[in-house]
Order: sequence, then structure tokens, then C-alpha cells
Amino acid sequence: MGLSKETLLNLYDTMVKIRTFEERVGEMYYEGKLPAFDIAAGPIPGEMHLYSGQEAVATGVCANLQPDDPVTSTHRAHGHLIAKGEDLKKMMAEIFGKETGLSHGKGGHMHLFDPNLHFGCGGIVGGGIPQAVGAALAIKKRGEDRVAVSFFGDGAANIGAFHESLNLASIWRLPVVFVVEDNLYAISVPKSASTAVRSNAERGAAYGIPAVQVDGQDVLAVYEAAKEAIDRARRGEGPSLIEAVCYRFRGHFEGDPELYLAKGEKDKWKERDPINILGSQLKAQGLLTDAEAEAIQAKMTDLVAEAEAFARESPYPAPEEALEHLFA
Amino acid sequence: MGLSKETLLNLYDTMVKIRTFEERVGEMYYEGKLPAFDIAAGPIPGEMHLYSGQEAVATGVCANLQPDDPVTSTHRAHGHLIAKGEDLKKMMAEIFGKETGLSHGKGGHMHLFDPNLHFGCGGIVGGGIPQAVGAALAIKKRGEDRVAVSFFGDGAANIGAFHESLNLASIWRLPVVFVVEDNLYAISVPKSASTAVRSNAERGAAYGIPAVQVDGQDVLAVYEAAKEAIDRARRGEGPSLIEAVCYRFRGHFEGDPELYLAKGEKDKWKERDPINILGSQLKAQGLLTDAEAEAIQAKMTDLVAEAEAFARESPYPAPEEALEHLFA
Amino acid sequence: MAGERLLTTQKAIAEAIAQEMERDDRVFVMGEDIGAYGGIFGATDGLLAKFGPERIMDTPISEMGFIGAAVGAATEGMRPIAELMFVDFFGAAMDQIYNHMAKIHYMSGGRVKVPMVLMTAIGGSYSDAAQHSQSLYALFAHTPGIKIVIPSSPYDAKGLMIQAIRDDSPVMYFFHKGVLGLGWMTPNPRATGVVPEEPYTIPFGQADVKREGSDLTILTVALMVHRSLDAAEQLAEEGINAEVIDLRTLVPLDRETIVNSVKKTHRVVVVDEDYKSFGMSGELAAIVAEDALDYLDAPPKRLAVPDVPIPYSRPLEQYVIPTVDRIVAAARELVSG
Amino acid sequence: MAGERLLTTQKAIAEAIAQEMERDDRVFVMGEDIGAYGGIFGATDGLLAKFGPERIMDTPISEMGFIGAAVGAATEGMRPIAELMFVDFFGAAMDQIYNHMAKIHYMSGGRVKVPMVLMTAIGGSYSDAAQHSQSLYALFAHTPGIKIVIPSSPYDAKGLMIQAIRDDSPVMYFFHKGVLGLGWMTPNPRATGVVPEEPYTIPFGQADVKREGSDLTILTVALMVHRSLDAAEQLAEEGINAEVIDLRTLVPLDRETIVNSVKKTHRVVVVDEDYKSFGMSGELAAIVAEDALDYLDAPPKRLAVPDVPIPYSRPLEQYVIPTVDRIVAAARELVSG
Ligand SMILES: Cc1ncc(C[n+]2csc(CCOP(=O)(O)OP(=O)(O)O)c2C)c(N)n1
Ligand SMILES: Cc1ncc(C[n+]2csc(CCOP(=O)(O)OP(=O)(O)O)c2C)c(N)n1
Ligand SMILES: [Mg+2]
Ligand SMILES: [Mg+2]
Repeated sequence: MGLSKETLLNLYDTMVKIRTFEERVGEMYYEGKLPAFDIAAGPIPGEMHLYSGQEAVATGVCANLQPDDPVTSTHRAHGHLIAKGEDLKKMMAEIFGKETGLSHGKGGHMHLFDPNLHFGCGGIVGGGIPQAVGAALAIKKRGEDRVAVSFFGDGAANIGAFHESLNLASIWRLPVVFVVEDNLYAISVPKSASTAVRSNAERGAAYGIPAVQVDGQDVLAVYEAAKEAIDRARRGEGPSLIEAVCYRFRGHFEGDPELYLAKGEKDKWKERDPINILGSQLKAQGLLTDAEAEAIQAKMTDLVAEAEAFARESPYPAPEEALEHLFA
Repeated sequence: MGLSKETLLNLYDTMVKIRTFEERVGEMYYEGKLPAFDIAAGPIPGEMHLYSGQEAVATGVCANLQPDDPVTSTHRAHGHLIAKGEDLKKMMAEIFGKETGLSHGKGGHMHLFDPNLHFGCGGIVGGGIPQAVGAALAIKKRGEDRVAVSFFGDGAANIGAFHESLNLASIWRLPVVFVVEDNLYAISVPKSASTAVRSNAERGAAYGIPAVQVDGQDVLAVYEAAKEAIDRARRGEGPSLIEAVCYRFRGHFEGDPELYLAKGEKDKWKERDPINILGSQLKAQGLLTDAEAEAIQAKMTDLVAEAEAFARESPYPAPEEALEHLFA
Repeated sequence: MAGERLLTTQKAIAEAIAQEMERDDRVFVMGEDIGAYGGIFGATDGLLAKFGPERIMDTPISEMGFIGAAVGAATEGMRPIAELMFVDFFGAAMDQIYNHMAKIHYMSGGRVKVPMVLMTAIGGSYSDAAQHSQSLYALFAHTPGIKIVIPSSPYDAKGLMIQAIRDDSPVMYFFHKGVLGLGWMTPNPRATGVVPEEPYTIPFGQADVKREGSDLTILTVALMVHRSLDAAEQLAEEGINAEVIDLRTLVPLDRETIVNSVKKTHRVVVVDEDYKSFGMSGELAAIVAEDALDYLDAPPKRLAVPDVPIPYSRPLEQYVIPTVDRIVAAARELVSG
Repeated sequence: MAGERLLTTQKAIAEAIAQEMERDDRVFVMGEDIGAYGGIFGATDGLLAKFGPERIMDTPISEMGFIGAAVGAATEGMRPIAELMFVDFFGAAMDQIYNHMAKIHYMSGGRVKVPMVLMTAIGGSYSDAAQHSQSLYALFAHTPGIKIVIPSSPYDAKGLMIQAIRDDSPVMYFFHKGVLGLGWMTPNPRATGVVPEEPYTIPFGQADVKREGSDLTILTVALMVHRSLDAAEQLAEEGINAEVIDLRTLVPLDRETIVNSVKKTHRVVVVDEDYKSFGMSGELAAIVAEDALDYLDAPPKRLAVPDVPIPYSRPLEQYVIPTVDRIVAAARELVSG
């Protein structure tokens, strides 16, 4: 495809940023919860779904987006929001439930919103898909060349909202790209037990929507497929579907015993770490040295540490604020 | 296909029976409502969706079914239930809201149930589809060779329940046949404005389900496609989808101004009346004379008149019965 | 007389939408059969011809999809009106209504707005049976984050619709089929009334005392306002003076008007076409008990659908949905008993 | 001591299901992650190994589909148990729950039975935020045709689950995450208790007086039973004797026990983890006003989520979900005020 060095290094940066954020959140999550795990305790209470392993998908797609392109995401949203360009401090503060967070602590890890980045997500599987269609409808009505993207999982492709949304997007020829992140599981249920076709790309035809399956560990493959789909949408040629086959390196959520995995399965996938794949390519092409890679990692570690410090030092919202923001 | 004369005449009989029933209901519906139409007045209050024109679909499918094969239907259910073999008296009494009706007057025209015929329907588009999947699941669990059928419209194929149900039926390889009655409209919205594919048969592939489109005005074509699908299900080879292209000869419901129809459209379709199509074939093959056809019509007129008399003479339920049957 | 133009409630709603669409090009309508058909209950009658298919959009039967799309369009700055043809179909869309439309503003800490109207038809009494006759407003009033509007008159219908469209929060607007003045419904003289031509708004949270009285308070909404007014006329002949309060919006609720009326009359009956238990009638009785306990001369009474689905057959349906006669009887009992 | 076996609520539920599955081969379970995972909240823990994948069926994320399939299997004579992982997801399945599961028996004039159990997790207090912390039982209790069961103890959980499975009507069985005794939730000693090994049933419609008292009545369910008992202990130290009534089932509702208790204590507070308005707290206050008005020494009090979505941040969440301290304060105010 001949991407510029800058673009390639940006992709690498973003993936490292996401991974670093997620792994640090994953560590902090257990603070205060052990030895007898108490989900309500510690600086980060509640459920926690991390994105480690899937970085190539968010990164490859969002590299083609502008800040004002609407994105809807899922319960596993950190990676998408970081790739969209969010300030880590506000994100982390929200995950800590602090006043300085994106939603002043009301949303939390599963409900990250930023109107400046036109980003929303939520904890209901399939919930974001119709909303991306609606965002695309708004774009089309205004005659803009923005494009909406909806990220969701292989599991979500079996819920009714998927069907209705793809059909609507097609009949109205909307500028929206549906990105199925096929990480092989919906919690413990493997795709083979939940999905009547091998690839959701086969479902595009049921809506007259161009659809492809790509290697979701290969950020360049994702980038290319996304570019094609997003450009098509910007040109007013309607929706597309991309299924990116990927893998999550942590449990469905933190604390997942992962008893449903085959022995050695995860290790095998870790050999296809998206960061290493791009890193090796860049190094082979002389675009990245080991020292540079270390510097990138160090930079991201610092950024995440700053975000952490910000979140820790920020105050909690006053309890009575619970009653605010019900109505606009 | 070489159907026996008996089978062929049964198909003819059933279609005439449905048509006669529907047209008479359509007449009686206006009793007491005019001159200023009042939907709540007359012997048959409420909405009324008639099946005239689509008789070949119910008839061709149900001719392959046994009384204990579960069927779920829609708001336009009379035809399916008659084809399934229901007693017209109890049906008519229910439509009149009488104590002697199938549901003692509690259900009405849109909610016809008969556990003896394993028949259910309802007024929510898409509502019956998952229930047919569940019936098929029960059959499979018991190792029976029964088969479940779900009838629904072209409009219903765009609701989420369709997607979820077809996927479930496929992954569990259930004995269920999905019959899409494509009568070109969902109320006023033409299929072309609602459906991203030309035929819902194209959607079978999204679930790995064999799917065909047939001429829904030709009862023999429907019979043949249904036989293949139903036999496949009975053999334990899983679900199928049939889209039957047909046309409703009356409005969506009684009182529909039908302003959305193209001029002359309905007349053209009436030239393809399913009863006439089969009638001509039978006559051409010497299996039916004009006199026999008239006799069949007379018999059905009598049957419907008997049902009408029964319904009219039956008492209304006592008001307090409204409080009964909430729980089993 | 000038300004004394008469309209049906249905036409008042359609006019409100049309005027707001003219004023604000972010407003558009989505729903099933709202275009060529004009909406099954006429709420968009004539609008397709005026505004074209880009702004009056017929949808497939995909309630989750198009109501969710309305949410997404609203968060992107449009002001959609979505029609759910009958409230009874809410189950096909409830996730978007409940977890998204109602909650996004709050979950975003007030940063994202969802300015949309979800309008829907409610009510029975014409034998449309268990899946097409429900009222259900209490179910949505129980949901934090949705304003609940239920007009009973042409005048209120127009003013409340314009208010709803201009509101920056999600509003559910319930129109009862029996108050619309449709040509094919049971004739209802109260469904036609004076409606000013120019746009106007009616603030939410202001109950309307549709009839003043001193002997008891009737709290109600929608078609039951009409039946309560009819009942009040009959009661007046017996010397019983009923005050009839049309709540108009359940969220926000005009607690003050309710409580003051009961403090004045000392007796209250809630007349409700929704199911009885865990709904509006309980909430209102509870409010009265909380705020006017010492003023009550009799226990609050509740007349509502007695916790069964709406049956089809006419005598059965008439047994469960409050009628003028039963309102009269309840009021009489309350005052005398 | 013989028969004094201790179990957590979660294990009591799983045992109840297992025993009924052994007794009746029409019983099977469908849901997301109920097989190898054993259910996110352990309600089917160990059952896959015992009964195999034909009877413990993992489903795709297709709530409308598989809950509708449970309805269809039930009408065909099976006795399915469907798990909706969190009640918050009901919106994805509500049409099948509301218009079909709840109504088919009635609409068929009693001819078709829908013997199924829909079990689901409720409740918050662990920062799972707006879409994973709701209680919502009132919303389903408002729906005619569903029995509503909400156990708070291991003993009740087993007996009520067996009763639910044997019932010929649809039953919704709500287990609060905080009463299950899960190893990864905030420890709760009341989540472990004596549970007989043999199967037993507890009839629906019988509230359980979990603590007798004379000064006020606390009406509640689920985790709020535990918090109310904790509050009652604190109140006892102050000389206030609270009666704590665990309603156990909302439909049918044990009106008699409620009313008799209030007639005895003359004061009532409803403690409710669901949203305040148009819900359980209103219904119970209304019932008390209807049937025990003259016995009330003070207006009924309602402690519930103050009509906002459940916020994520700990101090915010603790502000909206009733805590022991706030129950104590409300009771104190009620008795002294
Ligand atoms: C409607 C709904 N059903 C079920 C759940 C519970 N749940 C949360 S995430 C999840 C699995 C989602 O799988 P997938 O879509 O593949 O995304 P992944 O977690 O693999 O990223 C489930 C079942 C939910 N949140 N919403
Ligand atoms: C979930 C739901 N949405 C909308 C409706 C209103 N409605 C009743 S029938 C109908 C059209 C159905 O079209 P189709 O499925 O093609 O069946 P047909 O009427 O043509 O037989 C609509 C929109 C409904 N009953 N349920
Ligand atoms: Mg997945
Ligand atoms: Mg149709």
C-alpha cells in the first residue's frame, strides 16, 4: 500500500499506547481487591473488559478517521477511544470514577462518551450498532463527508440489532462501516457454537453490503480494508462490513477463569501479537530500531503513568451530584 | 410432481374454504360500523386482516403437515389456521368474541390458539418466529419426527427476531421451516423500500439455511417447495426457508384506503388468483368440472354460513370472566 | 370568532410537527407507514407531501434499528421524532429506549444530549385485544431519563408536542387513539377543540385542572380524562362535585397541584387505563399518602385495569377498562362511604 | 446437627435446578455462558457436567430468539429455564417476555400453558454502573401474567426455585448478585445459610417476617432485606423495634401480612433498590393507604433509587442505593418524627 513512515509509526505508537494503558489498568484493577477478590473494592471497582491483543483493529480502522467521525463501541471500548485520540487522563479518571473523568464519574469503564470525538459506547451487546446508523443518517442528511463506524464483537453479530442496522444502512445507503471484531469468543461461547456461518463477511450479501474478512492481528491489513470501506462511505457509496479475526490476550473480563480455552490456545495466538507483527515489519524495513521501540514504549509508559497520577489525585464527585444530569 | 387427484382436490377445497371464510368475514365486519365507520362497533370489532389472495401459501404448506406439527402465524392468521384444519365454528366464534370461541373470546382475530392443532399466532410482527424455533427444539429434544413451521410476512423479515431465530435454528439444526409470505407490502411500505435484497431467499446463506423463492400464487409450486423443506426437517436435516411471492387482494386491514398502490396493480394480480390458477389446471387435466367447482363453492358457503350462525347464536362470555385464566 | 379554529387532536399533533419542521430543519420523522399512509393514527398526515421522503421517512419493521438510529441521529445534533406505531410494540425496541435513549445524557455526565421525541399510540376500548390496547405509560415513567407526556385535548396536544420537540431531553409522547378524533374511531366530541394556528408551547410538569370541584379529586390522563369529565357531569346531577385533574405529564409530575387538590377535597380516586399494580395509580396514591395523609377522609381509591391483559371480547374489555359508570360508582362510594 | 448443611444462595439455586432436572426430564436450561462457564453468577454451576449440552444449552447473544424459543418449547410441553444474564438486558427480549410469555395463557382462554422460568440477576452496589446494576422487578410486576419471585436467602432461594419450576405459569426469578454468596462479590454472611438437601417448595404469595418488631414495618426484598436486618439490629440498640418483612414474591403479593404488620406497628417504610417512582415503593405505600389508613401514625416512607440511572462512581452509587445508614435514619425519623 506504500504507507508513509509517519503513518506506520503512528500505527505502532497507537498500538503500544493501547497495550500500555490496558495492561496498567489490568494491574491497578486488582489493587485493594485481593486476597479474597472483592469486585466492589479498590480504586477501579466493577467489571473490567480489556482490549489487549486486539489493538490492530481499533488502530487500523481509526487511523482512517477524523475526530468528527462518529464511532460507537462496546463494553470493550478503551482501545477504540484511545485510537480515536482521547486524552488518557480524562479516560483514566473516568475509569477511577473521578470528578475529572469524561463523564464526571457517572459513566465508568463501560460508558465512555466524548462529544468532541463523537464517541460513545455501552455495556449492552449490539447497543451501539443502530446508533452508528443514526449518526450516519445525520451525516447524510447534512450532506457531509463524515463517516460513522460501529465496532462490535462476533457475539454481537447474532443479535437482532445487527440485522436491523445493516438492512437500514443499506436501504438508506448510509456512510457507515460495521467492524466485527471476531475474537473467537463471546465470553465463554466460541463463535462456532453461536454463529451459523464461518465468517460474518458472508452475511454482507444478506444486506447487499460489501463485506470482507481480514487478519485482525495485522494492522496493515486492517488499515487497508478500513481505508477502502471508509473511502467508499465518504464517497457516498454506502455501508460496508469488515470482519477482523483477532484474539483477546486477557480474559473476557478481569477475573475470568478462562476454563473454556483449549490448552495452549492463547500462547499460540500470543505468537501473533499485533504489536510484534508490525514491529518486526518496521524493523525489517529499517523504519524502527530496537532503541526507538524502547523509546516509544517508555513514552507510552510515561503517558499512562501521568494519566494514572491524574486519576488518583483527582477528587471523587460529591455524592449529591448523583442527582444531576438526568435531563438536559 | 404427480399429486393424486385427492390431494389436488384437497388443495382446491382448502383454498376455496379460506377465501369463502375471509370474504364473508370481510362482509360481516362492516355490519353495524357504517355509515360513519366505527371500528369498535358491530359484531366483529377491532382490526381485521384478511388473507384473501394468499391462499396458495397456507394451503400448499399445510397440506404437508400433520395436526401435531406446530405452526406459528401472524396478525393475518385465518388462512393458516383453516389450512391446518381448524373447526370454522370455533374460529368464527372467537372472531365474534363469543364464549364458544377458541379462546372463549379472550384472544380475538389476532390471537387464535389451538393446542390440539399446535397452532398459535399473534399481533406482534416477528413474534411467532422464535416460538417456532422453540417448538422445533422441543421436537428435537424428544426425538420426534414432527416439524415446526413459522409463517410471517416480507415486512417481518427485517425485524431482529428473524435474524436471531434463523441463526438459532441453524446452529441447533432444528426441524423448522420458515415461510416468508412476500405479498410485496408491509402495510403501505413496499418491500423495495424496506428490504436490502430482492428476495429473502438470498438471506438463507447468512445462516447456512437452504432457501428458495417460489411463486406464491401457484399452490403446486408452494406444495412442492414445502414438501422438500418439511421432508428435510423430518429427516433431521435441519431448517429451511421458503419465500413465497404472493399478493393480498384486500387492504392491509379492512378500512385501508390503499393509497400506496399503483394504479391497476391489484387488478393485474387478481388475474393470477391462486384459486383460478389451480382450478384451470384441474379443469385442463379433467380433474374438475365447472359443476364440481360450483359444488365445492356451495359446500364452503354452507360451512361458513354454519360457522356464522354458530358464532351469532353463541353467548358472550360473562364480564367477570375477564379475570380468569391469568395464571394456569 | 377570531382564533376559534377547531381541530381534532390528531390534526393538532400533525400541525405541531409541521410547524416545528418548518422552523428547524434538524427535525425529521421516522416510523412505519408515516409517509404515504400518514401514520396509522394520522400523526404525520399530510407531512410527506410537504416535506418529502428525506424528512418523513418510512422505515422497515425494525423498531430496535430505527429507534436506535433516532438516538444516534440525536446525539449527532439532529432532532428526530420516531413513531412507535403502538406502544404495545415497545418490546421490540426497549433496549434502545431504556438503556440508551434514557441514559446516555446521564451516563455521559451531561455532555451528550439526546433531543428526540418518541411518539406512540396507546389505549383500548375498541376490541384490539391484548397486544394493541395497552397504555403502559407507567412502565416508562418508572424509567429515569425520559419525560412522559400524555395529552388529552387538541389544545394540549399541540402545545405539548411543540414543547417536546424543543426539549433537549428525550420525550415520550403518548397519544391515546380515543382522543384523536379519528374518523374511524368511536366518535368523541371532546377530541375536537379550539387550537390556535400559531405555534405555542405548554410547559411540562403542569397538571391541568380540567374541572374544579370540592368533594373529591379525580387524578387521570388521556381518554380517562374524558370519561372522568363525563362522570363528573353525572355526579354533579347527584350533587357531588368532582375536581378532574389531567396530569398531562407524568415526568415531570406536578405533585403540588395533586396534593393541593386533595387537601381541598379530602378524597381522591385515580382513574387509570394502565394496569393497576406497580404503576401510576399506586404512585399517585402513595404521593397523596405521603403529603396529605392527615387531610384524607377516606382511603385513596384506584380504578385501573385489574392486572389482566386486555381481553378481546367487548363485554370482557368493558369490564377491565374503566367506564364512565364505574368512575361514577367509585366516586359515589368514596364520597358516601 | 443433622440437616444443618450450609449453602450459599448461589449453590442453593444450582441445587434446586439440578434436583428438578433429575426429577423431570422436560426441564432444561438455556442461556449465555451457562454451560462451561456455569453461568456468570453460578446459577448453573456444575450442571453441564451432570446433564450434558443437550439440557444445559449455551446460546448465542440472541435474547429475543432464545427466550422466545423457551416460550415455544414451553407451549410444546417442555419446562424450560432461560437465563437472562443481567435483568438490564431485558430490552433485547422484552417483546417475547411481555407480549408472549406473559399473555399467551390468557389470550388462549387458558388453553395453552407456558410453564417456564426466566431467571435473571439484579442489583448493584459494586460499581457496575447504569446498564448492569438495575433491579427492575417492579417493571415486570406491572405486567399481568408473570409471577415475580425475589429470594433473599439460601433457604428461600432453593424452595422458591423448585416451586417456580413446578409452576404451570411463567415465573420470573430474580436473584440479587449481592445475596448469592459469590466468592468475588463483597462478602455477605447472610448469603450463606442452612439448606435442606432434599427438595422442598415454598408457596408463592407468602411474605416472610424475617424479624418481628413493634415500632415500624420495613417492607423489602432481595439485598435490601439484608440491609434492613442490619439496620434493625442497629435500631434495636436505640430501642427501636423494626419488623422486617421479606415479600419474597411481588406477584402474587401477600397483602395480608403487609397490612397486618402495619396495623400492628402503625408505621411503614419501604426499602427498595429499584427506581422510586411508579414502582414497588409506590404500590406498597398505596396498599397501606388503602387498607390501613386509620392505623397510620405517620405517612408511609419510601427509600428507593431516586429516579436516576445507577451512577458508576462509588460515592455516587452509594448515594442512590439505600444503605444501612440511610435505612436507620429513615426509620428513626419515622418513629420520632
Ligand atoms: C444484550 C446483551 N446480552 C448479553 C450481554 C452480556 N455480555 C457482555 S459482553 C458479552 C460477550 C460479547 O461478545 P462479543 O460481542 O464477541 O465481544 P467480545 O467480548 O468478545 O469483545 C456478553 C454475552 C450484554 N452485555 N448485553
Ligand atoms: C413489532 C411490530 N411492529 C409493527 C407492527 C404493526 N404492523 C402490523 S402488521 C404490519 C405489516 C406487516 O407486514 P408483513 O410482515 O409483510 O405482513 P403482511 O401484513 O403483509 O401480511 C405492521 C407494520 C406490529 N404489529 N408489530
Ligand atoms: Mg468476541
Ligand atoms: Mg407483507
